[in-house]
Amino acid sequence: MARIGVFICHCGENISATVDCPKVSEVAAKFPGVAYSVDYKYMCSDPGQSLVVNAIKEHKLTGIVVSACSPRMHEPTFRRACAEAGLNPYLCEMANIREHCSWVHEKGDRTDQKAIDVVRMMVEKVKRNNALMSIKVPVTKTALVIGGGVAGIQAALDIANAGHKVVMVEREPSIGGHMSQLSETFPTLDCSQCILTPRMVEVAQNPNITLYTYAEVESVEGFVGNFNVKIRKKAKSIDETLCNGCGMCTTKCPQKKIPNEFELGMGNRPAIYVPFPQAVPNVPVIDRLNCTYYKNGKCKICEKFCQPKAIRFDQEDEIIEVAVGAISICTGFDVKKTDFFPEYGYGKHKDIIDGLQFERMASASGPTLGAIRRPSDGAEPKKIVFVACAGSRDPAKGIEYCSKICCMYTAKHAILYKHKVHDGTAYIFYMDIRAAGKNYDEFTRRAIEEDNAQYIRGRVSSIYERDGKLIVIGTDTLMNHETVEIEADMVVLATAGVANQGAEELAQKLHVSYDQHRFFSEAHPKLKPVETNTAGIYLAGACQSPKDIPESVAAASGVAGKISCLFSSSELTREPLIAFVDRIAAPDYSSCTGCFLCQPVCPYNAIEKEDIKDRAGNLIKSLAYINPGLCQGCGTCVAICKSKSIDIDGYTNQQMYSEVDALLNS
Amino acid sequence: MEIINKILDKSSLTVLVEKLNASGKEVYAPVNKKGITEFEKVANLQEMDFDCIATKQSAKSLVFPKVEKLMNFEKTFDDVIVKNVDITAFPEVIAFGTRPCDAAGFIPLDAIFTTDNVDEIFKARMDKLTIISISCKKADDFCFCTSVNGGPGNTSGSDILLTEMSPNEYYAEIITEKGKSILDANAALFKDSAVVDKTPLVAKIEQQFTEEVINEKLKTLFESDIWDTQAMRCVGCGACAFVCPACGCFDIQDETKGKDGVRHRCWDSCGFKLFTLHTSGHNPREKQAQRWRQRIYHKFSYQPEQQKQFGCVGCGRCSRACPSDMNIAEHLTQIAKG
Amino acid sequence: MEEIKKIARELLAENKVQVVLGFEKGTANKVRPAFFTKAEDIDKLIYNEACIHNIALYLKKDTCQHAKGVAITATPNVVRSILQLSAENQITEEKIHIIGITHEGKCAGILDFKAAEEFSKTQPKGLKPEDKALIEKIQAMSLEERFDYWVEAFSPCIKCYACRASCPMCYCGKCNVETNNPQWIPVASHKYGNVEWHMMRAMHLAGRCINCGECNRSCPVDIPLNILSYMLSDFVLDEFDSEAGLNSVFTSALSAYTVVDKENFIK
Amino acid sequence: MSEFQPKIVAFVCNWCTYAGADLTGTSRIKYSPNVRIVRFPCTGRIDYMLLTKAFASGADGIIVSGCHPNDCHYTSGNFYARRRWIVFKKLCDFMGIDTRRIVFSWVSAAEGSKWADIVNTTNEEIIKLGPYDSYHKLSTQDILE
Repeated sequence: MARIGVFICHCGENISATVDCPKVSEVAAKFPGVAYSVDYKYMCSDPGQSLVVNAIKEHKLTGIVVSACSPRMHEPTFRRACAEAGLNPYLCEMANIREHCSWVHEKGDRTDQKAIDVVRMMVEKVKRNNALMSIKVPVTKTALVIGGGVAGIQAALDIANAGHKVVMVEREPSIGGHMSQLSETFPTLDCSQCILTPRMVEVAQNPNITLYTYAEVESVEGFVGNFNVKIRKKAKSIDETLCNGCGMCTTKCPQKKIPNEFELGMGNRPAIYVPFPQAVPNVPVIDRLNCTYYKNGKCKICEKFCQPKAIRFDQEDEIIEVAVGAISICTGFDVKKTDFFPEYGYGKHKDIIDGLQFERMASASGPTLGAIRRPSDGAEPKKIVFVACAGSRDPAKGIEYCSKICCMYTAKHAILYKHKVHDGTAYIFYMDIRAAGKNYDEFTRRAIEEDNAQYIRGRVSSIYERDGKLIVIGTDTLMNHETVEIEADMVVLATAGVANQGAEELAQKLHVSYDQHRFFSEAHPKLKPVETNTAGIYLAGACQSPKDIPESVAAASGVAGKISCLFSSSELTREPLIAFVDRIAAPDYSSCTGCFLCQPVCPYNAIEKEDIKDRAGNLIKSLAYINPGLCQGCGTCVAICKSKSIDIDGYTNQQMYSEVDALLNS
Repeated sequence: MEIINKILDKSSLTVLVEKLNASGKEVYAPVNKKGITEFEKVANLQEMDFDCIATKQSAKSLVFPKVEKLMNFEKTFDDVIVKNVDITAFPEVIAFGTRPCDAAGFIPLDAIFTTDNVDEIFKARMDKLTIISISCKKADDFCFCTSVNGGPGNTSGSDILLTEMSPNEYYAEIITEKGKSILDANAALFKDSAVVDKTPLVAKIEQQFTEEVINEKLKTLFESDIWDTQAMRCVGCGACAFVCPACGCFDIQDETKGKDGVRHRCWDSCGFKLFTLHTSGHNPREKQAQRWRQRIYHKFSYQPEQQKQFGCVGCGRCSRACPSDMNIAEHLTQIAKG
Repeated sequence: MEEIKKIARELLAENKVQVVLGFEKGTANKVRPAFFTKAEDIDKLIYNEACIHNIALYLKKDTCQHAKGVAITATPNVVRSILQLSAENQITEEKIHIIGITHEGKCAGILDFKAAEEFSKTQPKGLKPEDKALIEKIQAMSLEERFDYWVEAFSPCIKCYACRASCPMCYCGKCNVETNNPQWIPVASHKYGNVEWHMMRAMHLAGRCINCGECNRSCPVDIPLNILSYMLSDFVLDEFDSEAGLNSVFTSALSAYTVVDKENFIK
Repeated sequence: MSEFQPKIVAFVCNWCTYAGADLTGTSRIKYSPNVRIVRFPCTGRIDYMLLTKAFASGADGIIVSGCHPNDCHYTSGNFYARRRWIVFKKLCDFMGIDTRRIVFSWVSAAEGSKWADIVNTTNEEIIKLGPYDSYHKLSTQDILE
């Protein structure tokens, strides 16, 4: 038999000036199951809380209703009071008679009646509350960082420096990502590799970081604090423990004409290679698709020249299992290639390149050693056209968004060009100059004012070749929409930044959501920008949306902060207000029919399949199981379940039904 | 009481129904509404559907409605005030144009509600019910009354049985005191008659088995797999039980609105899984075959044993209503022959 | 017909299936669902235009659950039910051999689920002109008339649950109407209990009903409850471009959304 | 007092509309006391059967309110809810249940004045429609006589 205590707060005069508190208390005392009812000036004050604590003890209350302000304000206060009195804190409910009553209605009978109704409703609810225990989830204090670009590096270093273990997985043979391909960085023009390389080395040397390059995430199971990750370490055909990075193999390899991915096809590499000289780790891999031995069964020249005998032609992919407590996705982005643009010749003109290719060209370690040269004939371009928003902000191309970094790097390209080709002219076609950021606008002004970049506000409708020149046809919207025709030597397209290849597949492995452009989705666009909807999985860098270096680094440090918080305790305590599937005796085991119509509605992928098997291991039934580590308690599955097999603590069917019943059937 | 034999012509019959109505009695008769014939309250004989072999539902709802209020209650702070249904306020009801099988159905139904413990509400309704049946001229493939000790001109259960002699003339057998009181009140409408042989006037229904044989066979069939094979196509609905004149199972349900509430008696069926489901999740009749077996055993073994009364009158309603053509007569024949 | 029998016989003879689900002669002119476990019994297997029961229902019953392989003579409605049951994880493809029968009564051979999907798309739906006419008639009524119409239409309901029991999509072990604590739907078959029950059922079938009309056929008191789900199926198709019974993998209009769903009724 | 005061039940989500109604309070914006608020974690949790239950229990009007699209605390609960409402509303219309009495709205935690507005306009609309007698009668005739 329920023994409910009702505590009506005056809140000074905030409530009592409008609501007749003694009357409400008096009426509430007559509700079935109410054992004690009282009104008091300030329930949340120390004496008020003592009143609650003493009443619980003295009247052996089985639940309390504090009728006062919004539960969003003082629910934790009174739950604590319950706990202090030895009553389960979840046997406390608040009836909101301040924000939802005294402050919004005039004094009078109808307002009193509303207060009474609200109290009755909560009395009926609290009678049906379950005593709940906080959920404790153990935490494995190791983080998985997927992607070794600047965001991954930053996240890994910050987490490792906070004293936690990190496992980093990088798909390419070296970490570094796109930043390692860049020449100089805006708005300071410092050398990208100069600032990145030390950090790459730091990653390799940090004892808390285990680095797997040329590796990919195979599968992820589990939930926050307890993920089991399988990593596929692709065969490098090298014994990494023996390789000393002497480079003899790469020099001797007879295959030399393989387009170099790092140089975006503008240079060549051998079949056994390190992507770039500063690679971390400095261990080559054999590109089996192009290696003579793998193609013809003969060669093995590298093996002959390898002094430490590190070449392993029979090496196989290795699956490594790691247990981690948190995952940071830092898989970065990609850029559209020039072949995406029919109006610019589908990539068939050699002298139309994309921004990333220009970066390599401008880089002192690039294929031209930093000289700006036409790919077609090696001549120095005297007129160069930069096309901003190539593909971005173009719904017709399916990319409605702004790629964000292009305005700045195009300005940088114009400056770099001018520094290298003093007598050259750079034209920039743009839609708007988006230079919001510290020293960013100053930087674009510098390009215009000091380096004489010719900004033309308008888009380029077509580019074609004529007598070895590229004819760029555009409009100048600031000059009466006049057609502009430039006879250029070279064109650089600031192509749209897009989600990285394989992003969708990875999202599915991790059970995190992604948007229509395959960028990973954050849990909340404003308040949870680095979290995903799956607890324990975070996002940093351009895998979320196009970002520049400082933003990526900031997000990465944000993720590291989040993960460090998560790792600050060996157990994770969670509110027990979560959904659960009913269980009954055999032969039904549950009223759940296993239709799994609830599965897609869960924003957290918390609904799993639980197989009920007999002793011989035969499947009897598959049921839905809600992982308490993942459920956040929205209750959408509860309303979708036809057989009412799912319920949610704190808002159970019984509680909600009784509330409605009590409210209306007085 | 000894049966009194009378003759009623059609016009007198019409007058009788009007007079019964005029005397404050509620007259129920088969009425065809949108293609389905059911017992409905009638004011005169024109509304009645004479052609119907059997109404879709039986006449049992006259004494055992699908939902029946047993009592009202009111919760107070620390007590419950109960207000019983006023059984004296029940109306006098005439079931008119019932078939002999319908009338016979009230006997096992009455046995269910009055053996050991008398259900006052049921009894009050039964006491105020008078049954004026009409013998069957026609039968269909589902009729099997002759196999369960009934017949198209059988008098058991009826207070008055009418048999059509010609389109304008009915042979009336006054069987009970209740029947006689109607005769007495309307004596002018009835003409005297000798005993009439009804055999040529009623339908021919072949006997397929006897209840006694079934009863005997069931003694050894409990663990037989015949129930599995028979129940294979059963979908597990309650249509058979709900249209059955002799099924009396019910469920008690309280419904409340605030402090006021009502206790209802609602039809229930042993064909439902929920009928025997325990709170724990255990179900003693887990499979549909077990529920089907229960249906047959209850009617042909338990009821004769406990109430000296078979629980089936051979109206065939269950088989007509069955969505998957479970044919009880066919199944019983199989048992009898097996 | 002979082709159907031949396939069924072979499947049983080769022990690819242990049960063939089909029809046999029933009482008088009726037909009835039947389970054939021996090749020699297949002579009794029939198919004609009276075989309209949606026997996909039995795939969820013990006899079929316990068999390793089940063959089923499947009219378009049955095929749609099978696909929807598969989409809702109730049956698996390995076990089920669909012997397809077109709406014209021709044998379409054995269909795997992929073929069944194609088959389903080409077969007309079971909506009868009189159902459409009734929907239109009700839609033309005033609000009060509609309410009275349904209260009256449901009033003969005796809650025998034949509609539920004959519906292949009503496979819940414990129906919502059977949940108490709280008692969402009154058990009693009074007017209110009936309205709530049929409303709940229509809601639960929204986007899942394959429009076989079995609920109406099996109703002993002839309530036109199939048109509730028909109306909703049409609506769901118009509104969300989603149709039950065409796909063997997960589809359910109400377990999905698009950001551009109708919004004009929300203040 | 003799004039008709409707009973209005509001089913709201915790994160947007409940907080919005709190803001109405802190902003001291007045609205009709005929509304009673029932708090849910998310609009996705709101079972349509509670709506019919509310009518059956004597409500004359219902407000269902949650986060604006894309603002859901749980990202998508309101989208599933919206789809369910679309279907439920259609079914109600077809069955002659008065959907003018069910007001769906999005009220964010910042829209205190919108909440007051929603309540007041709903209240006025329901006063115009009068008590929901037909449904109340249906649901009570077998309990109360």
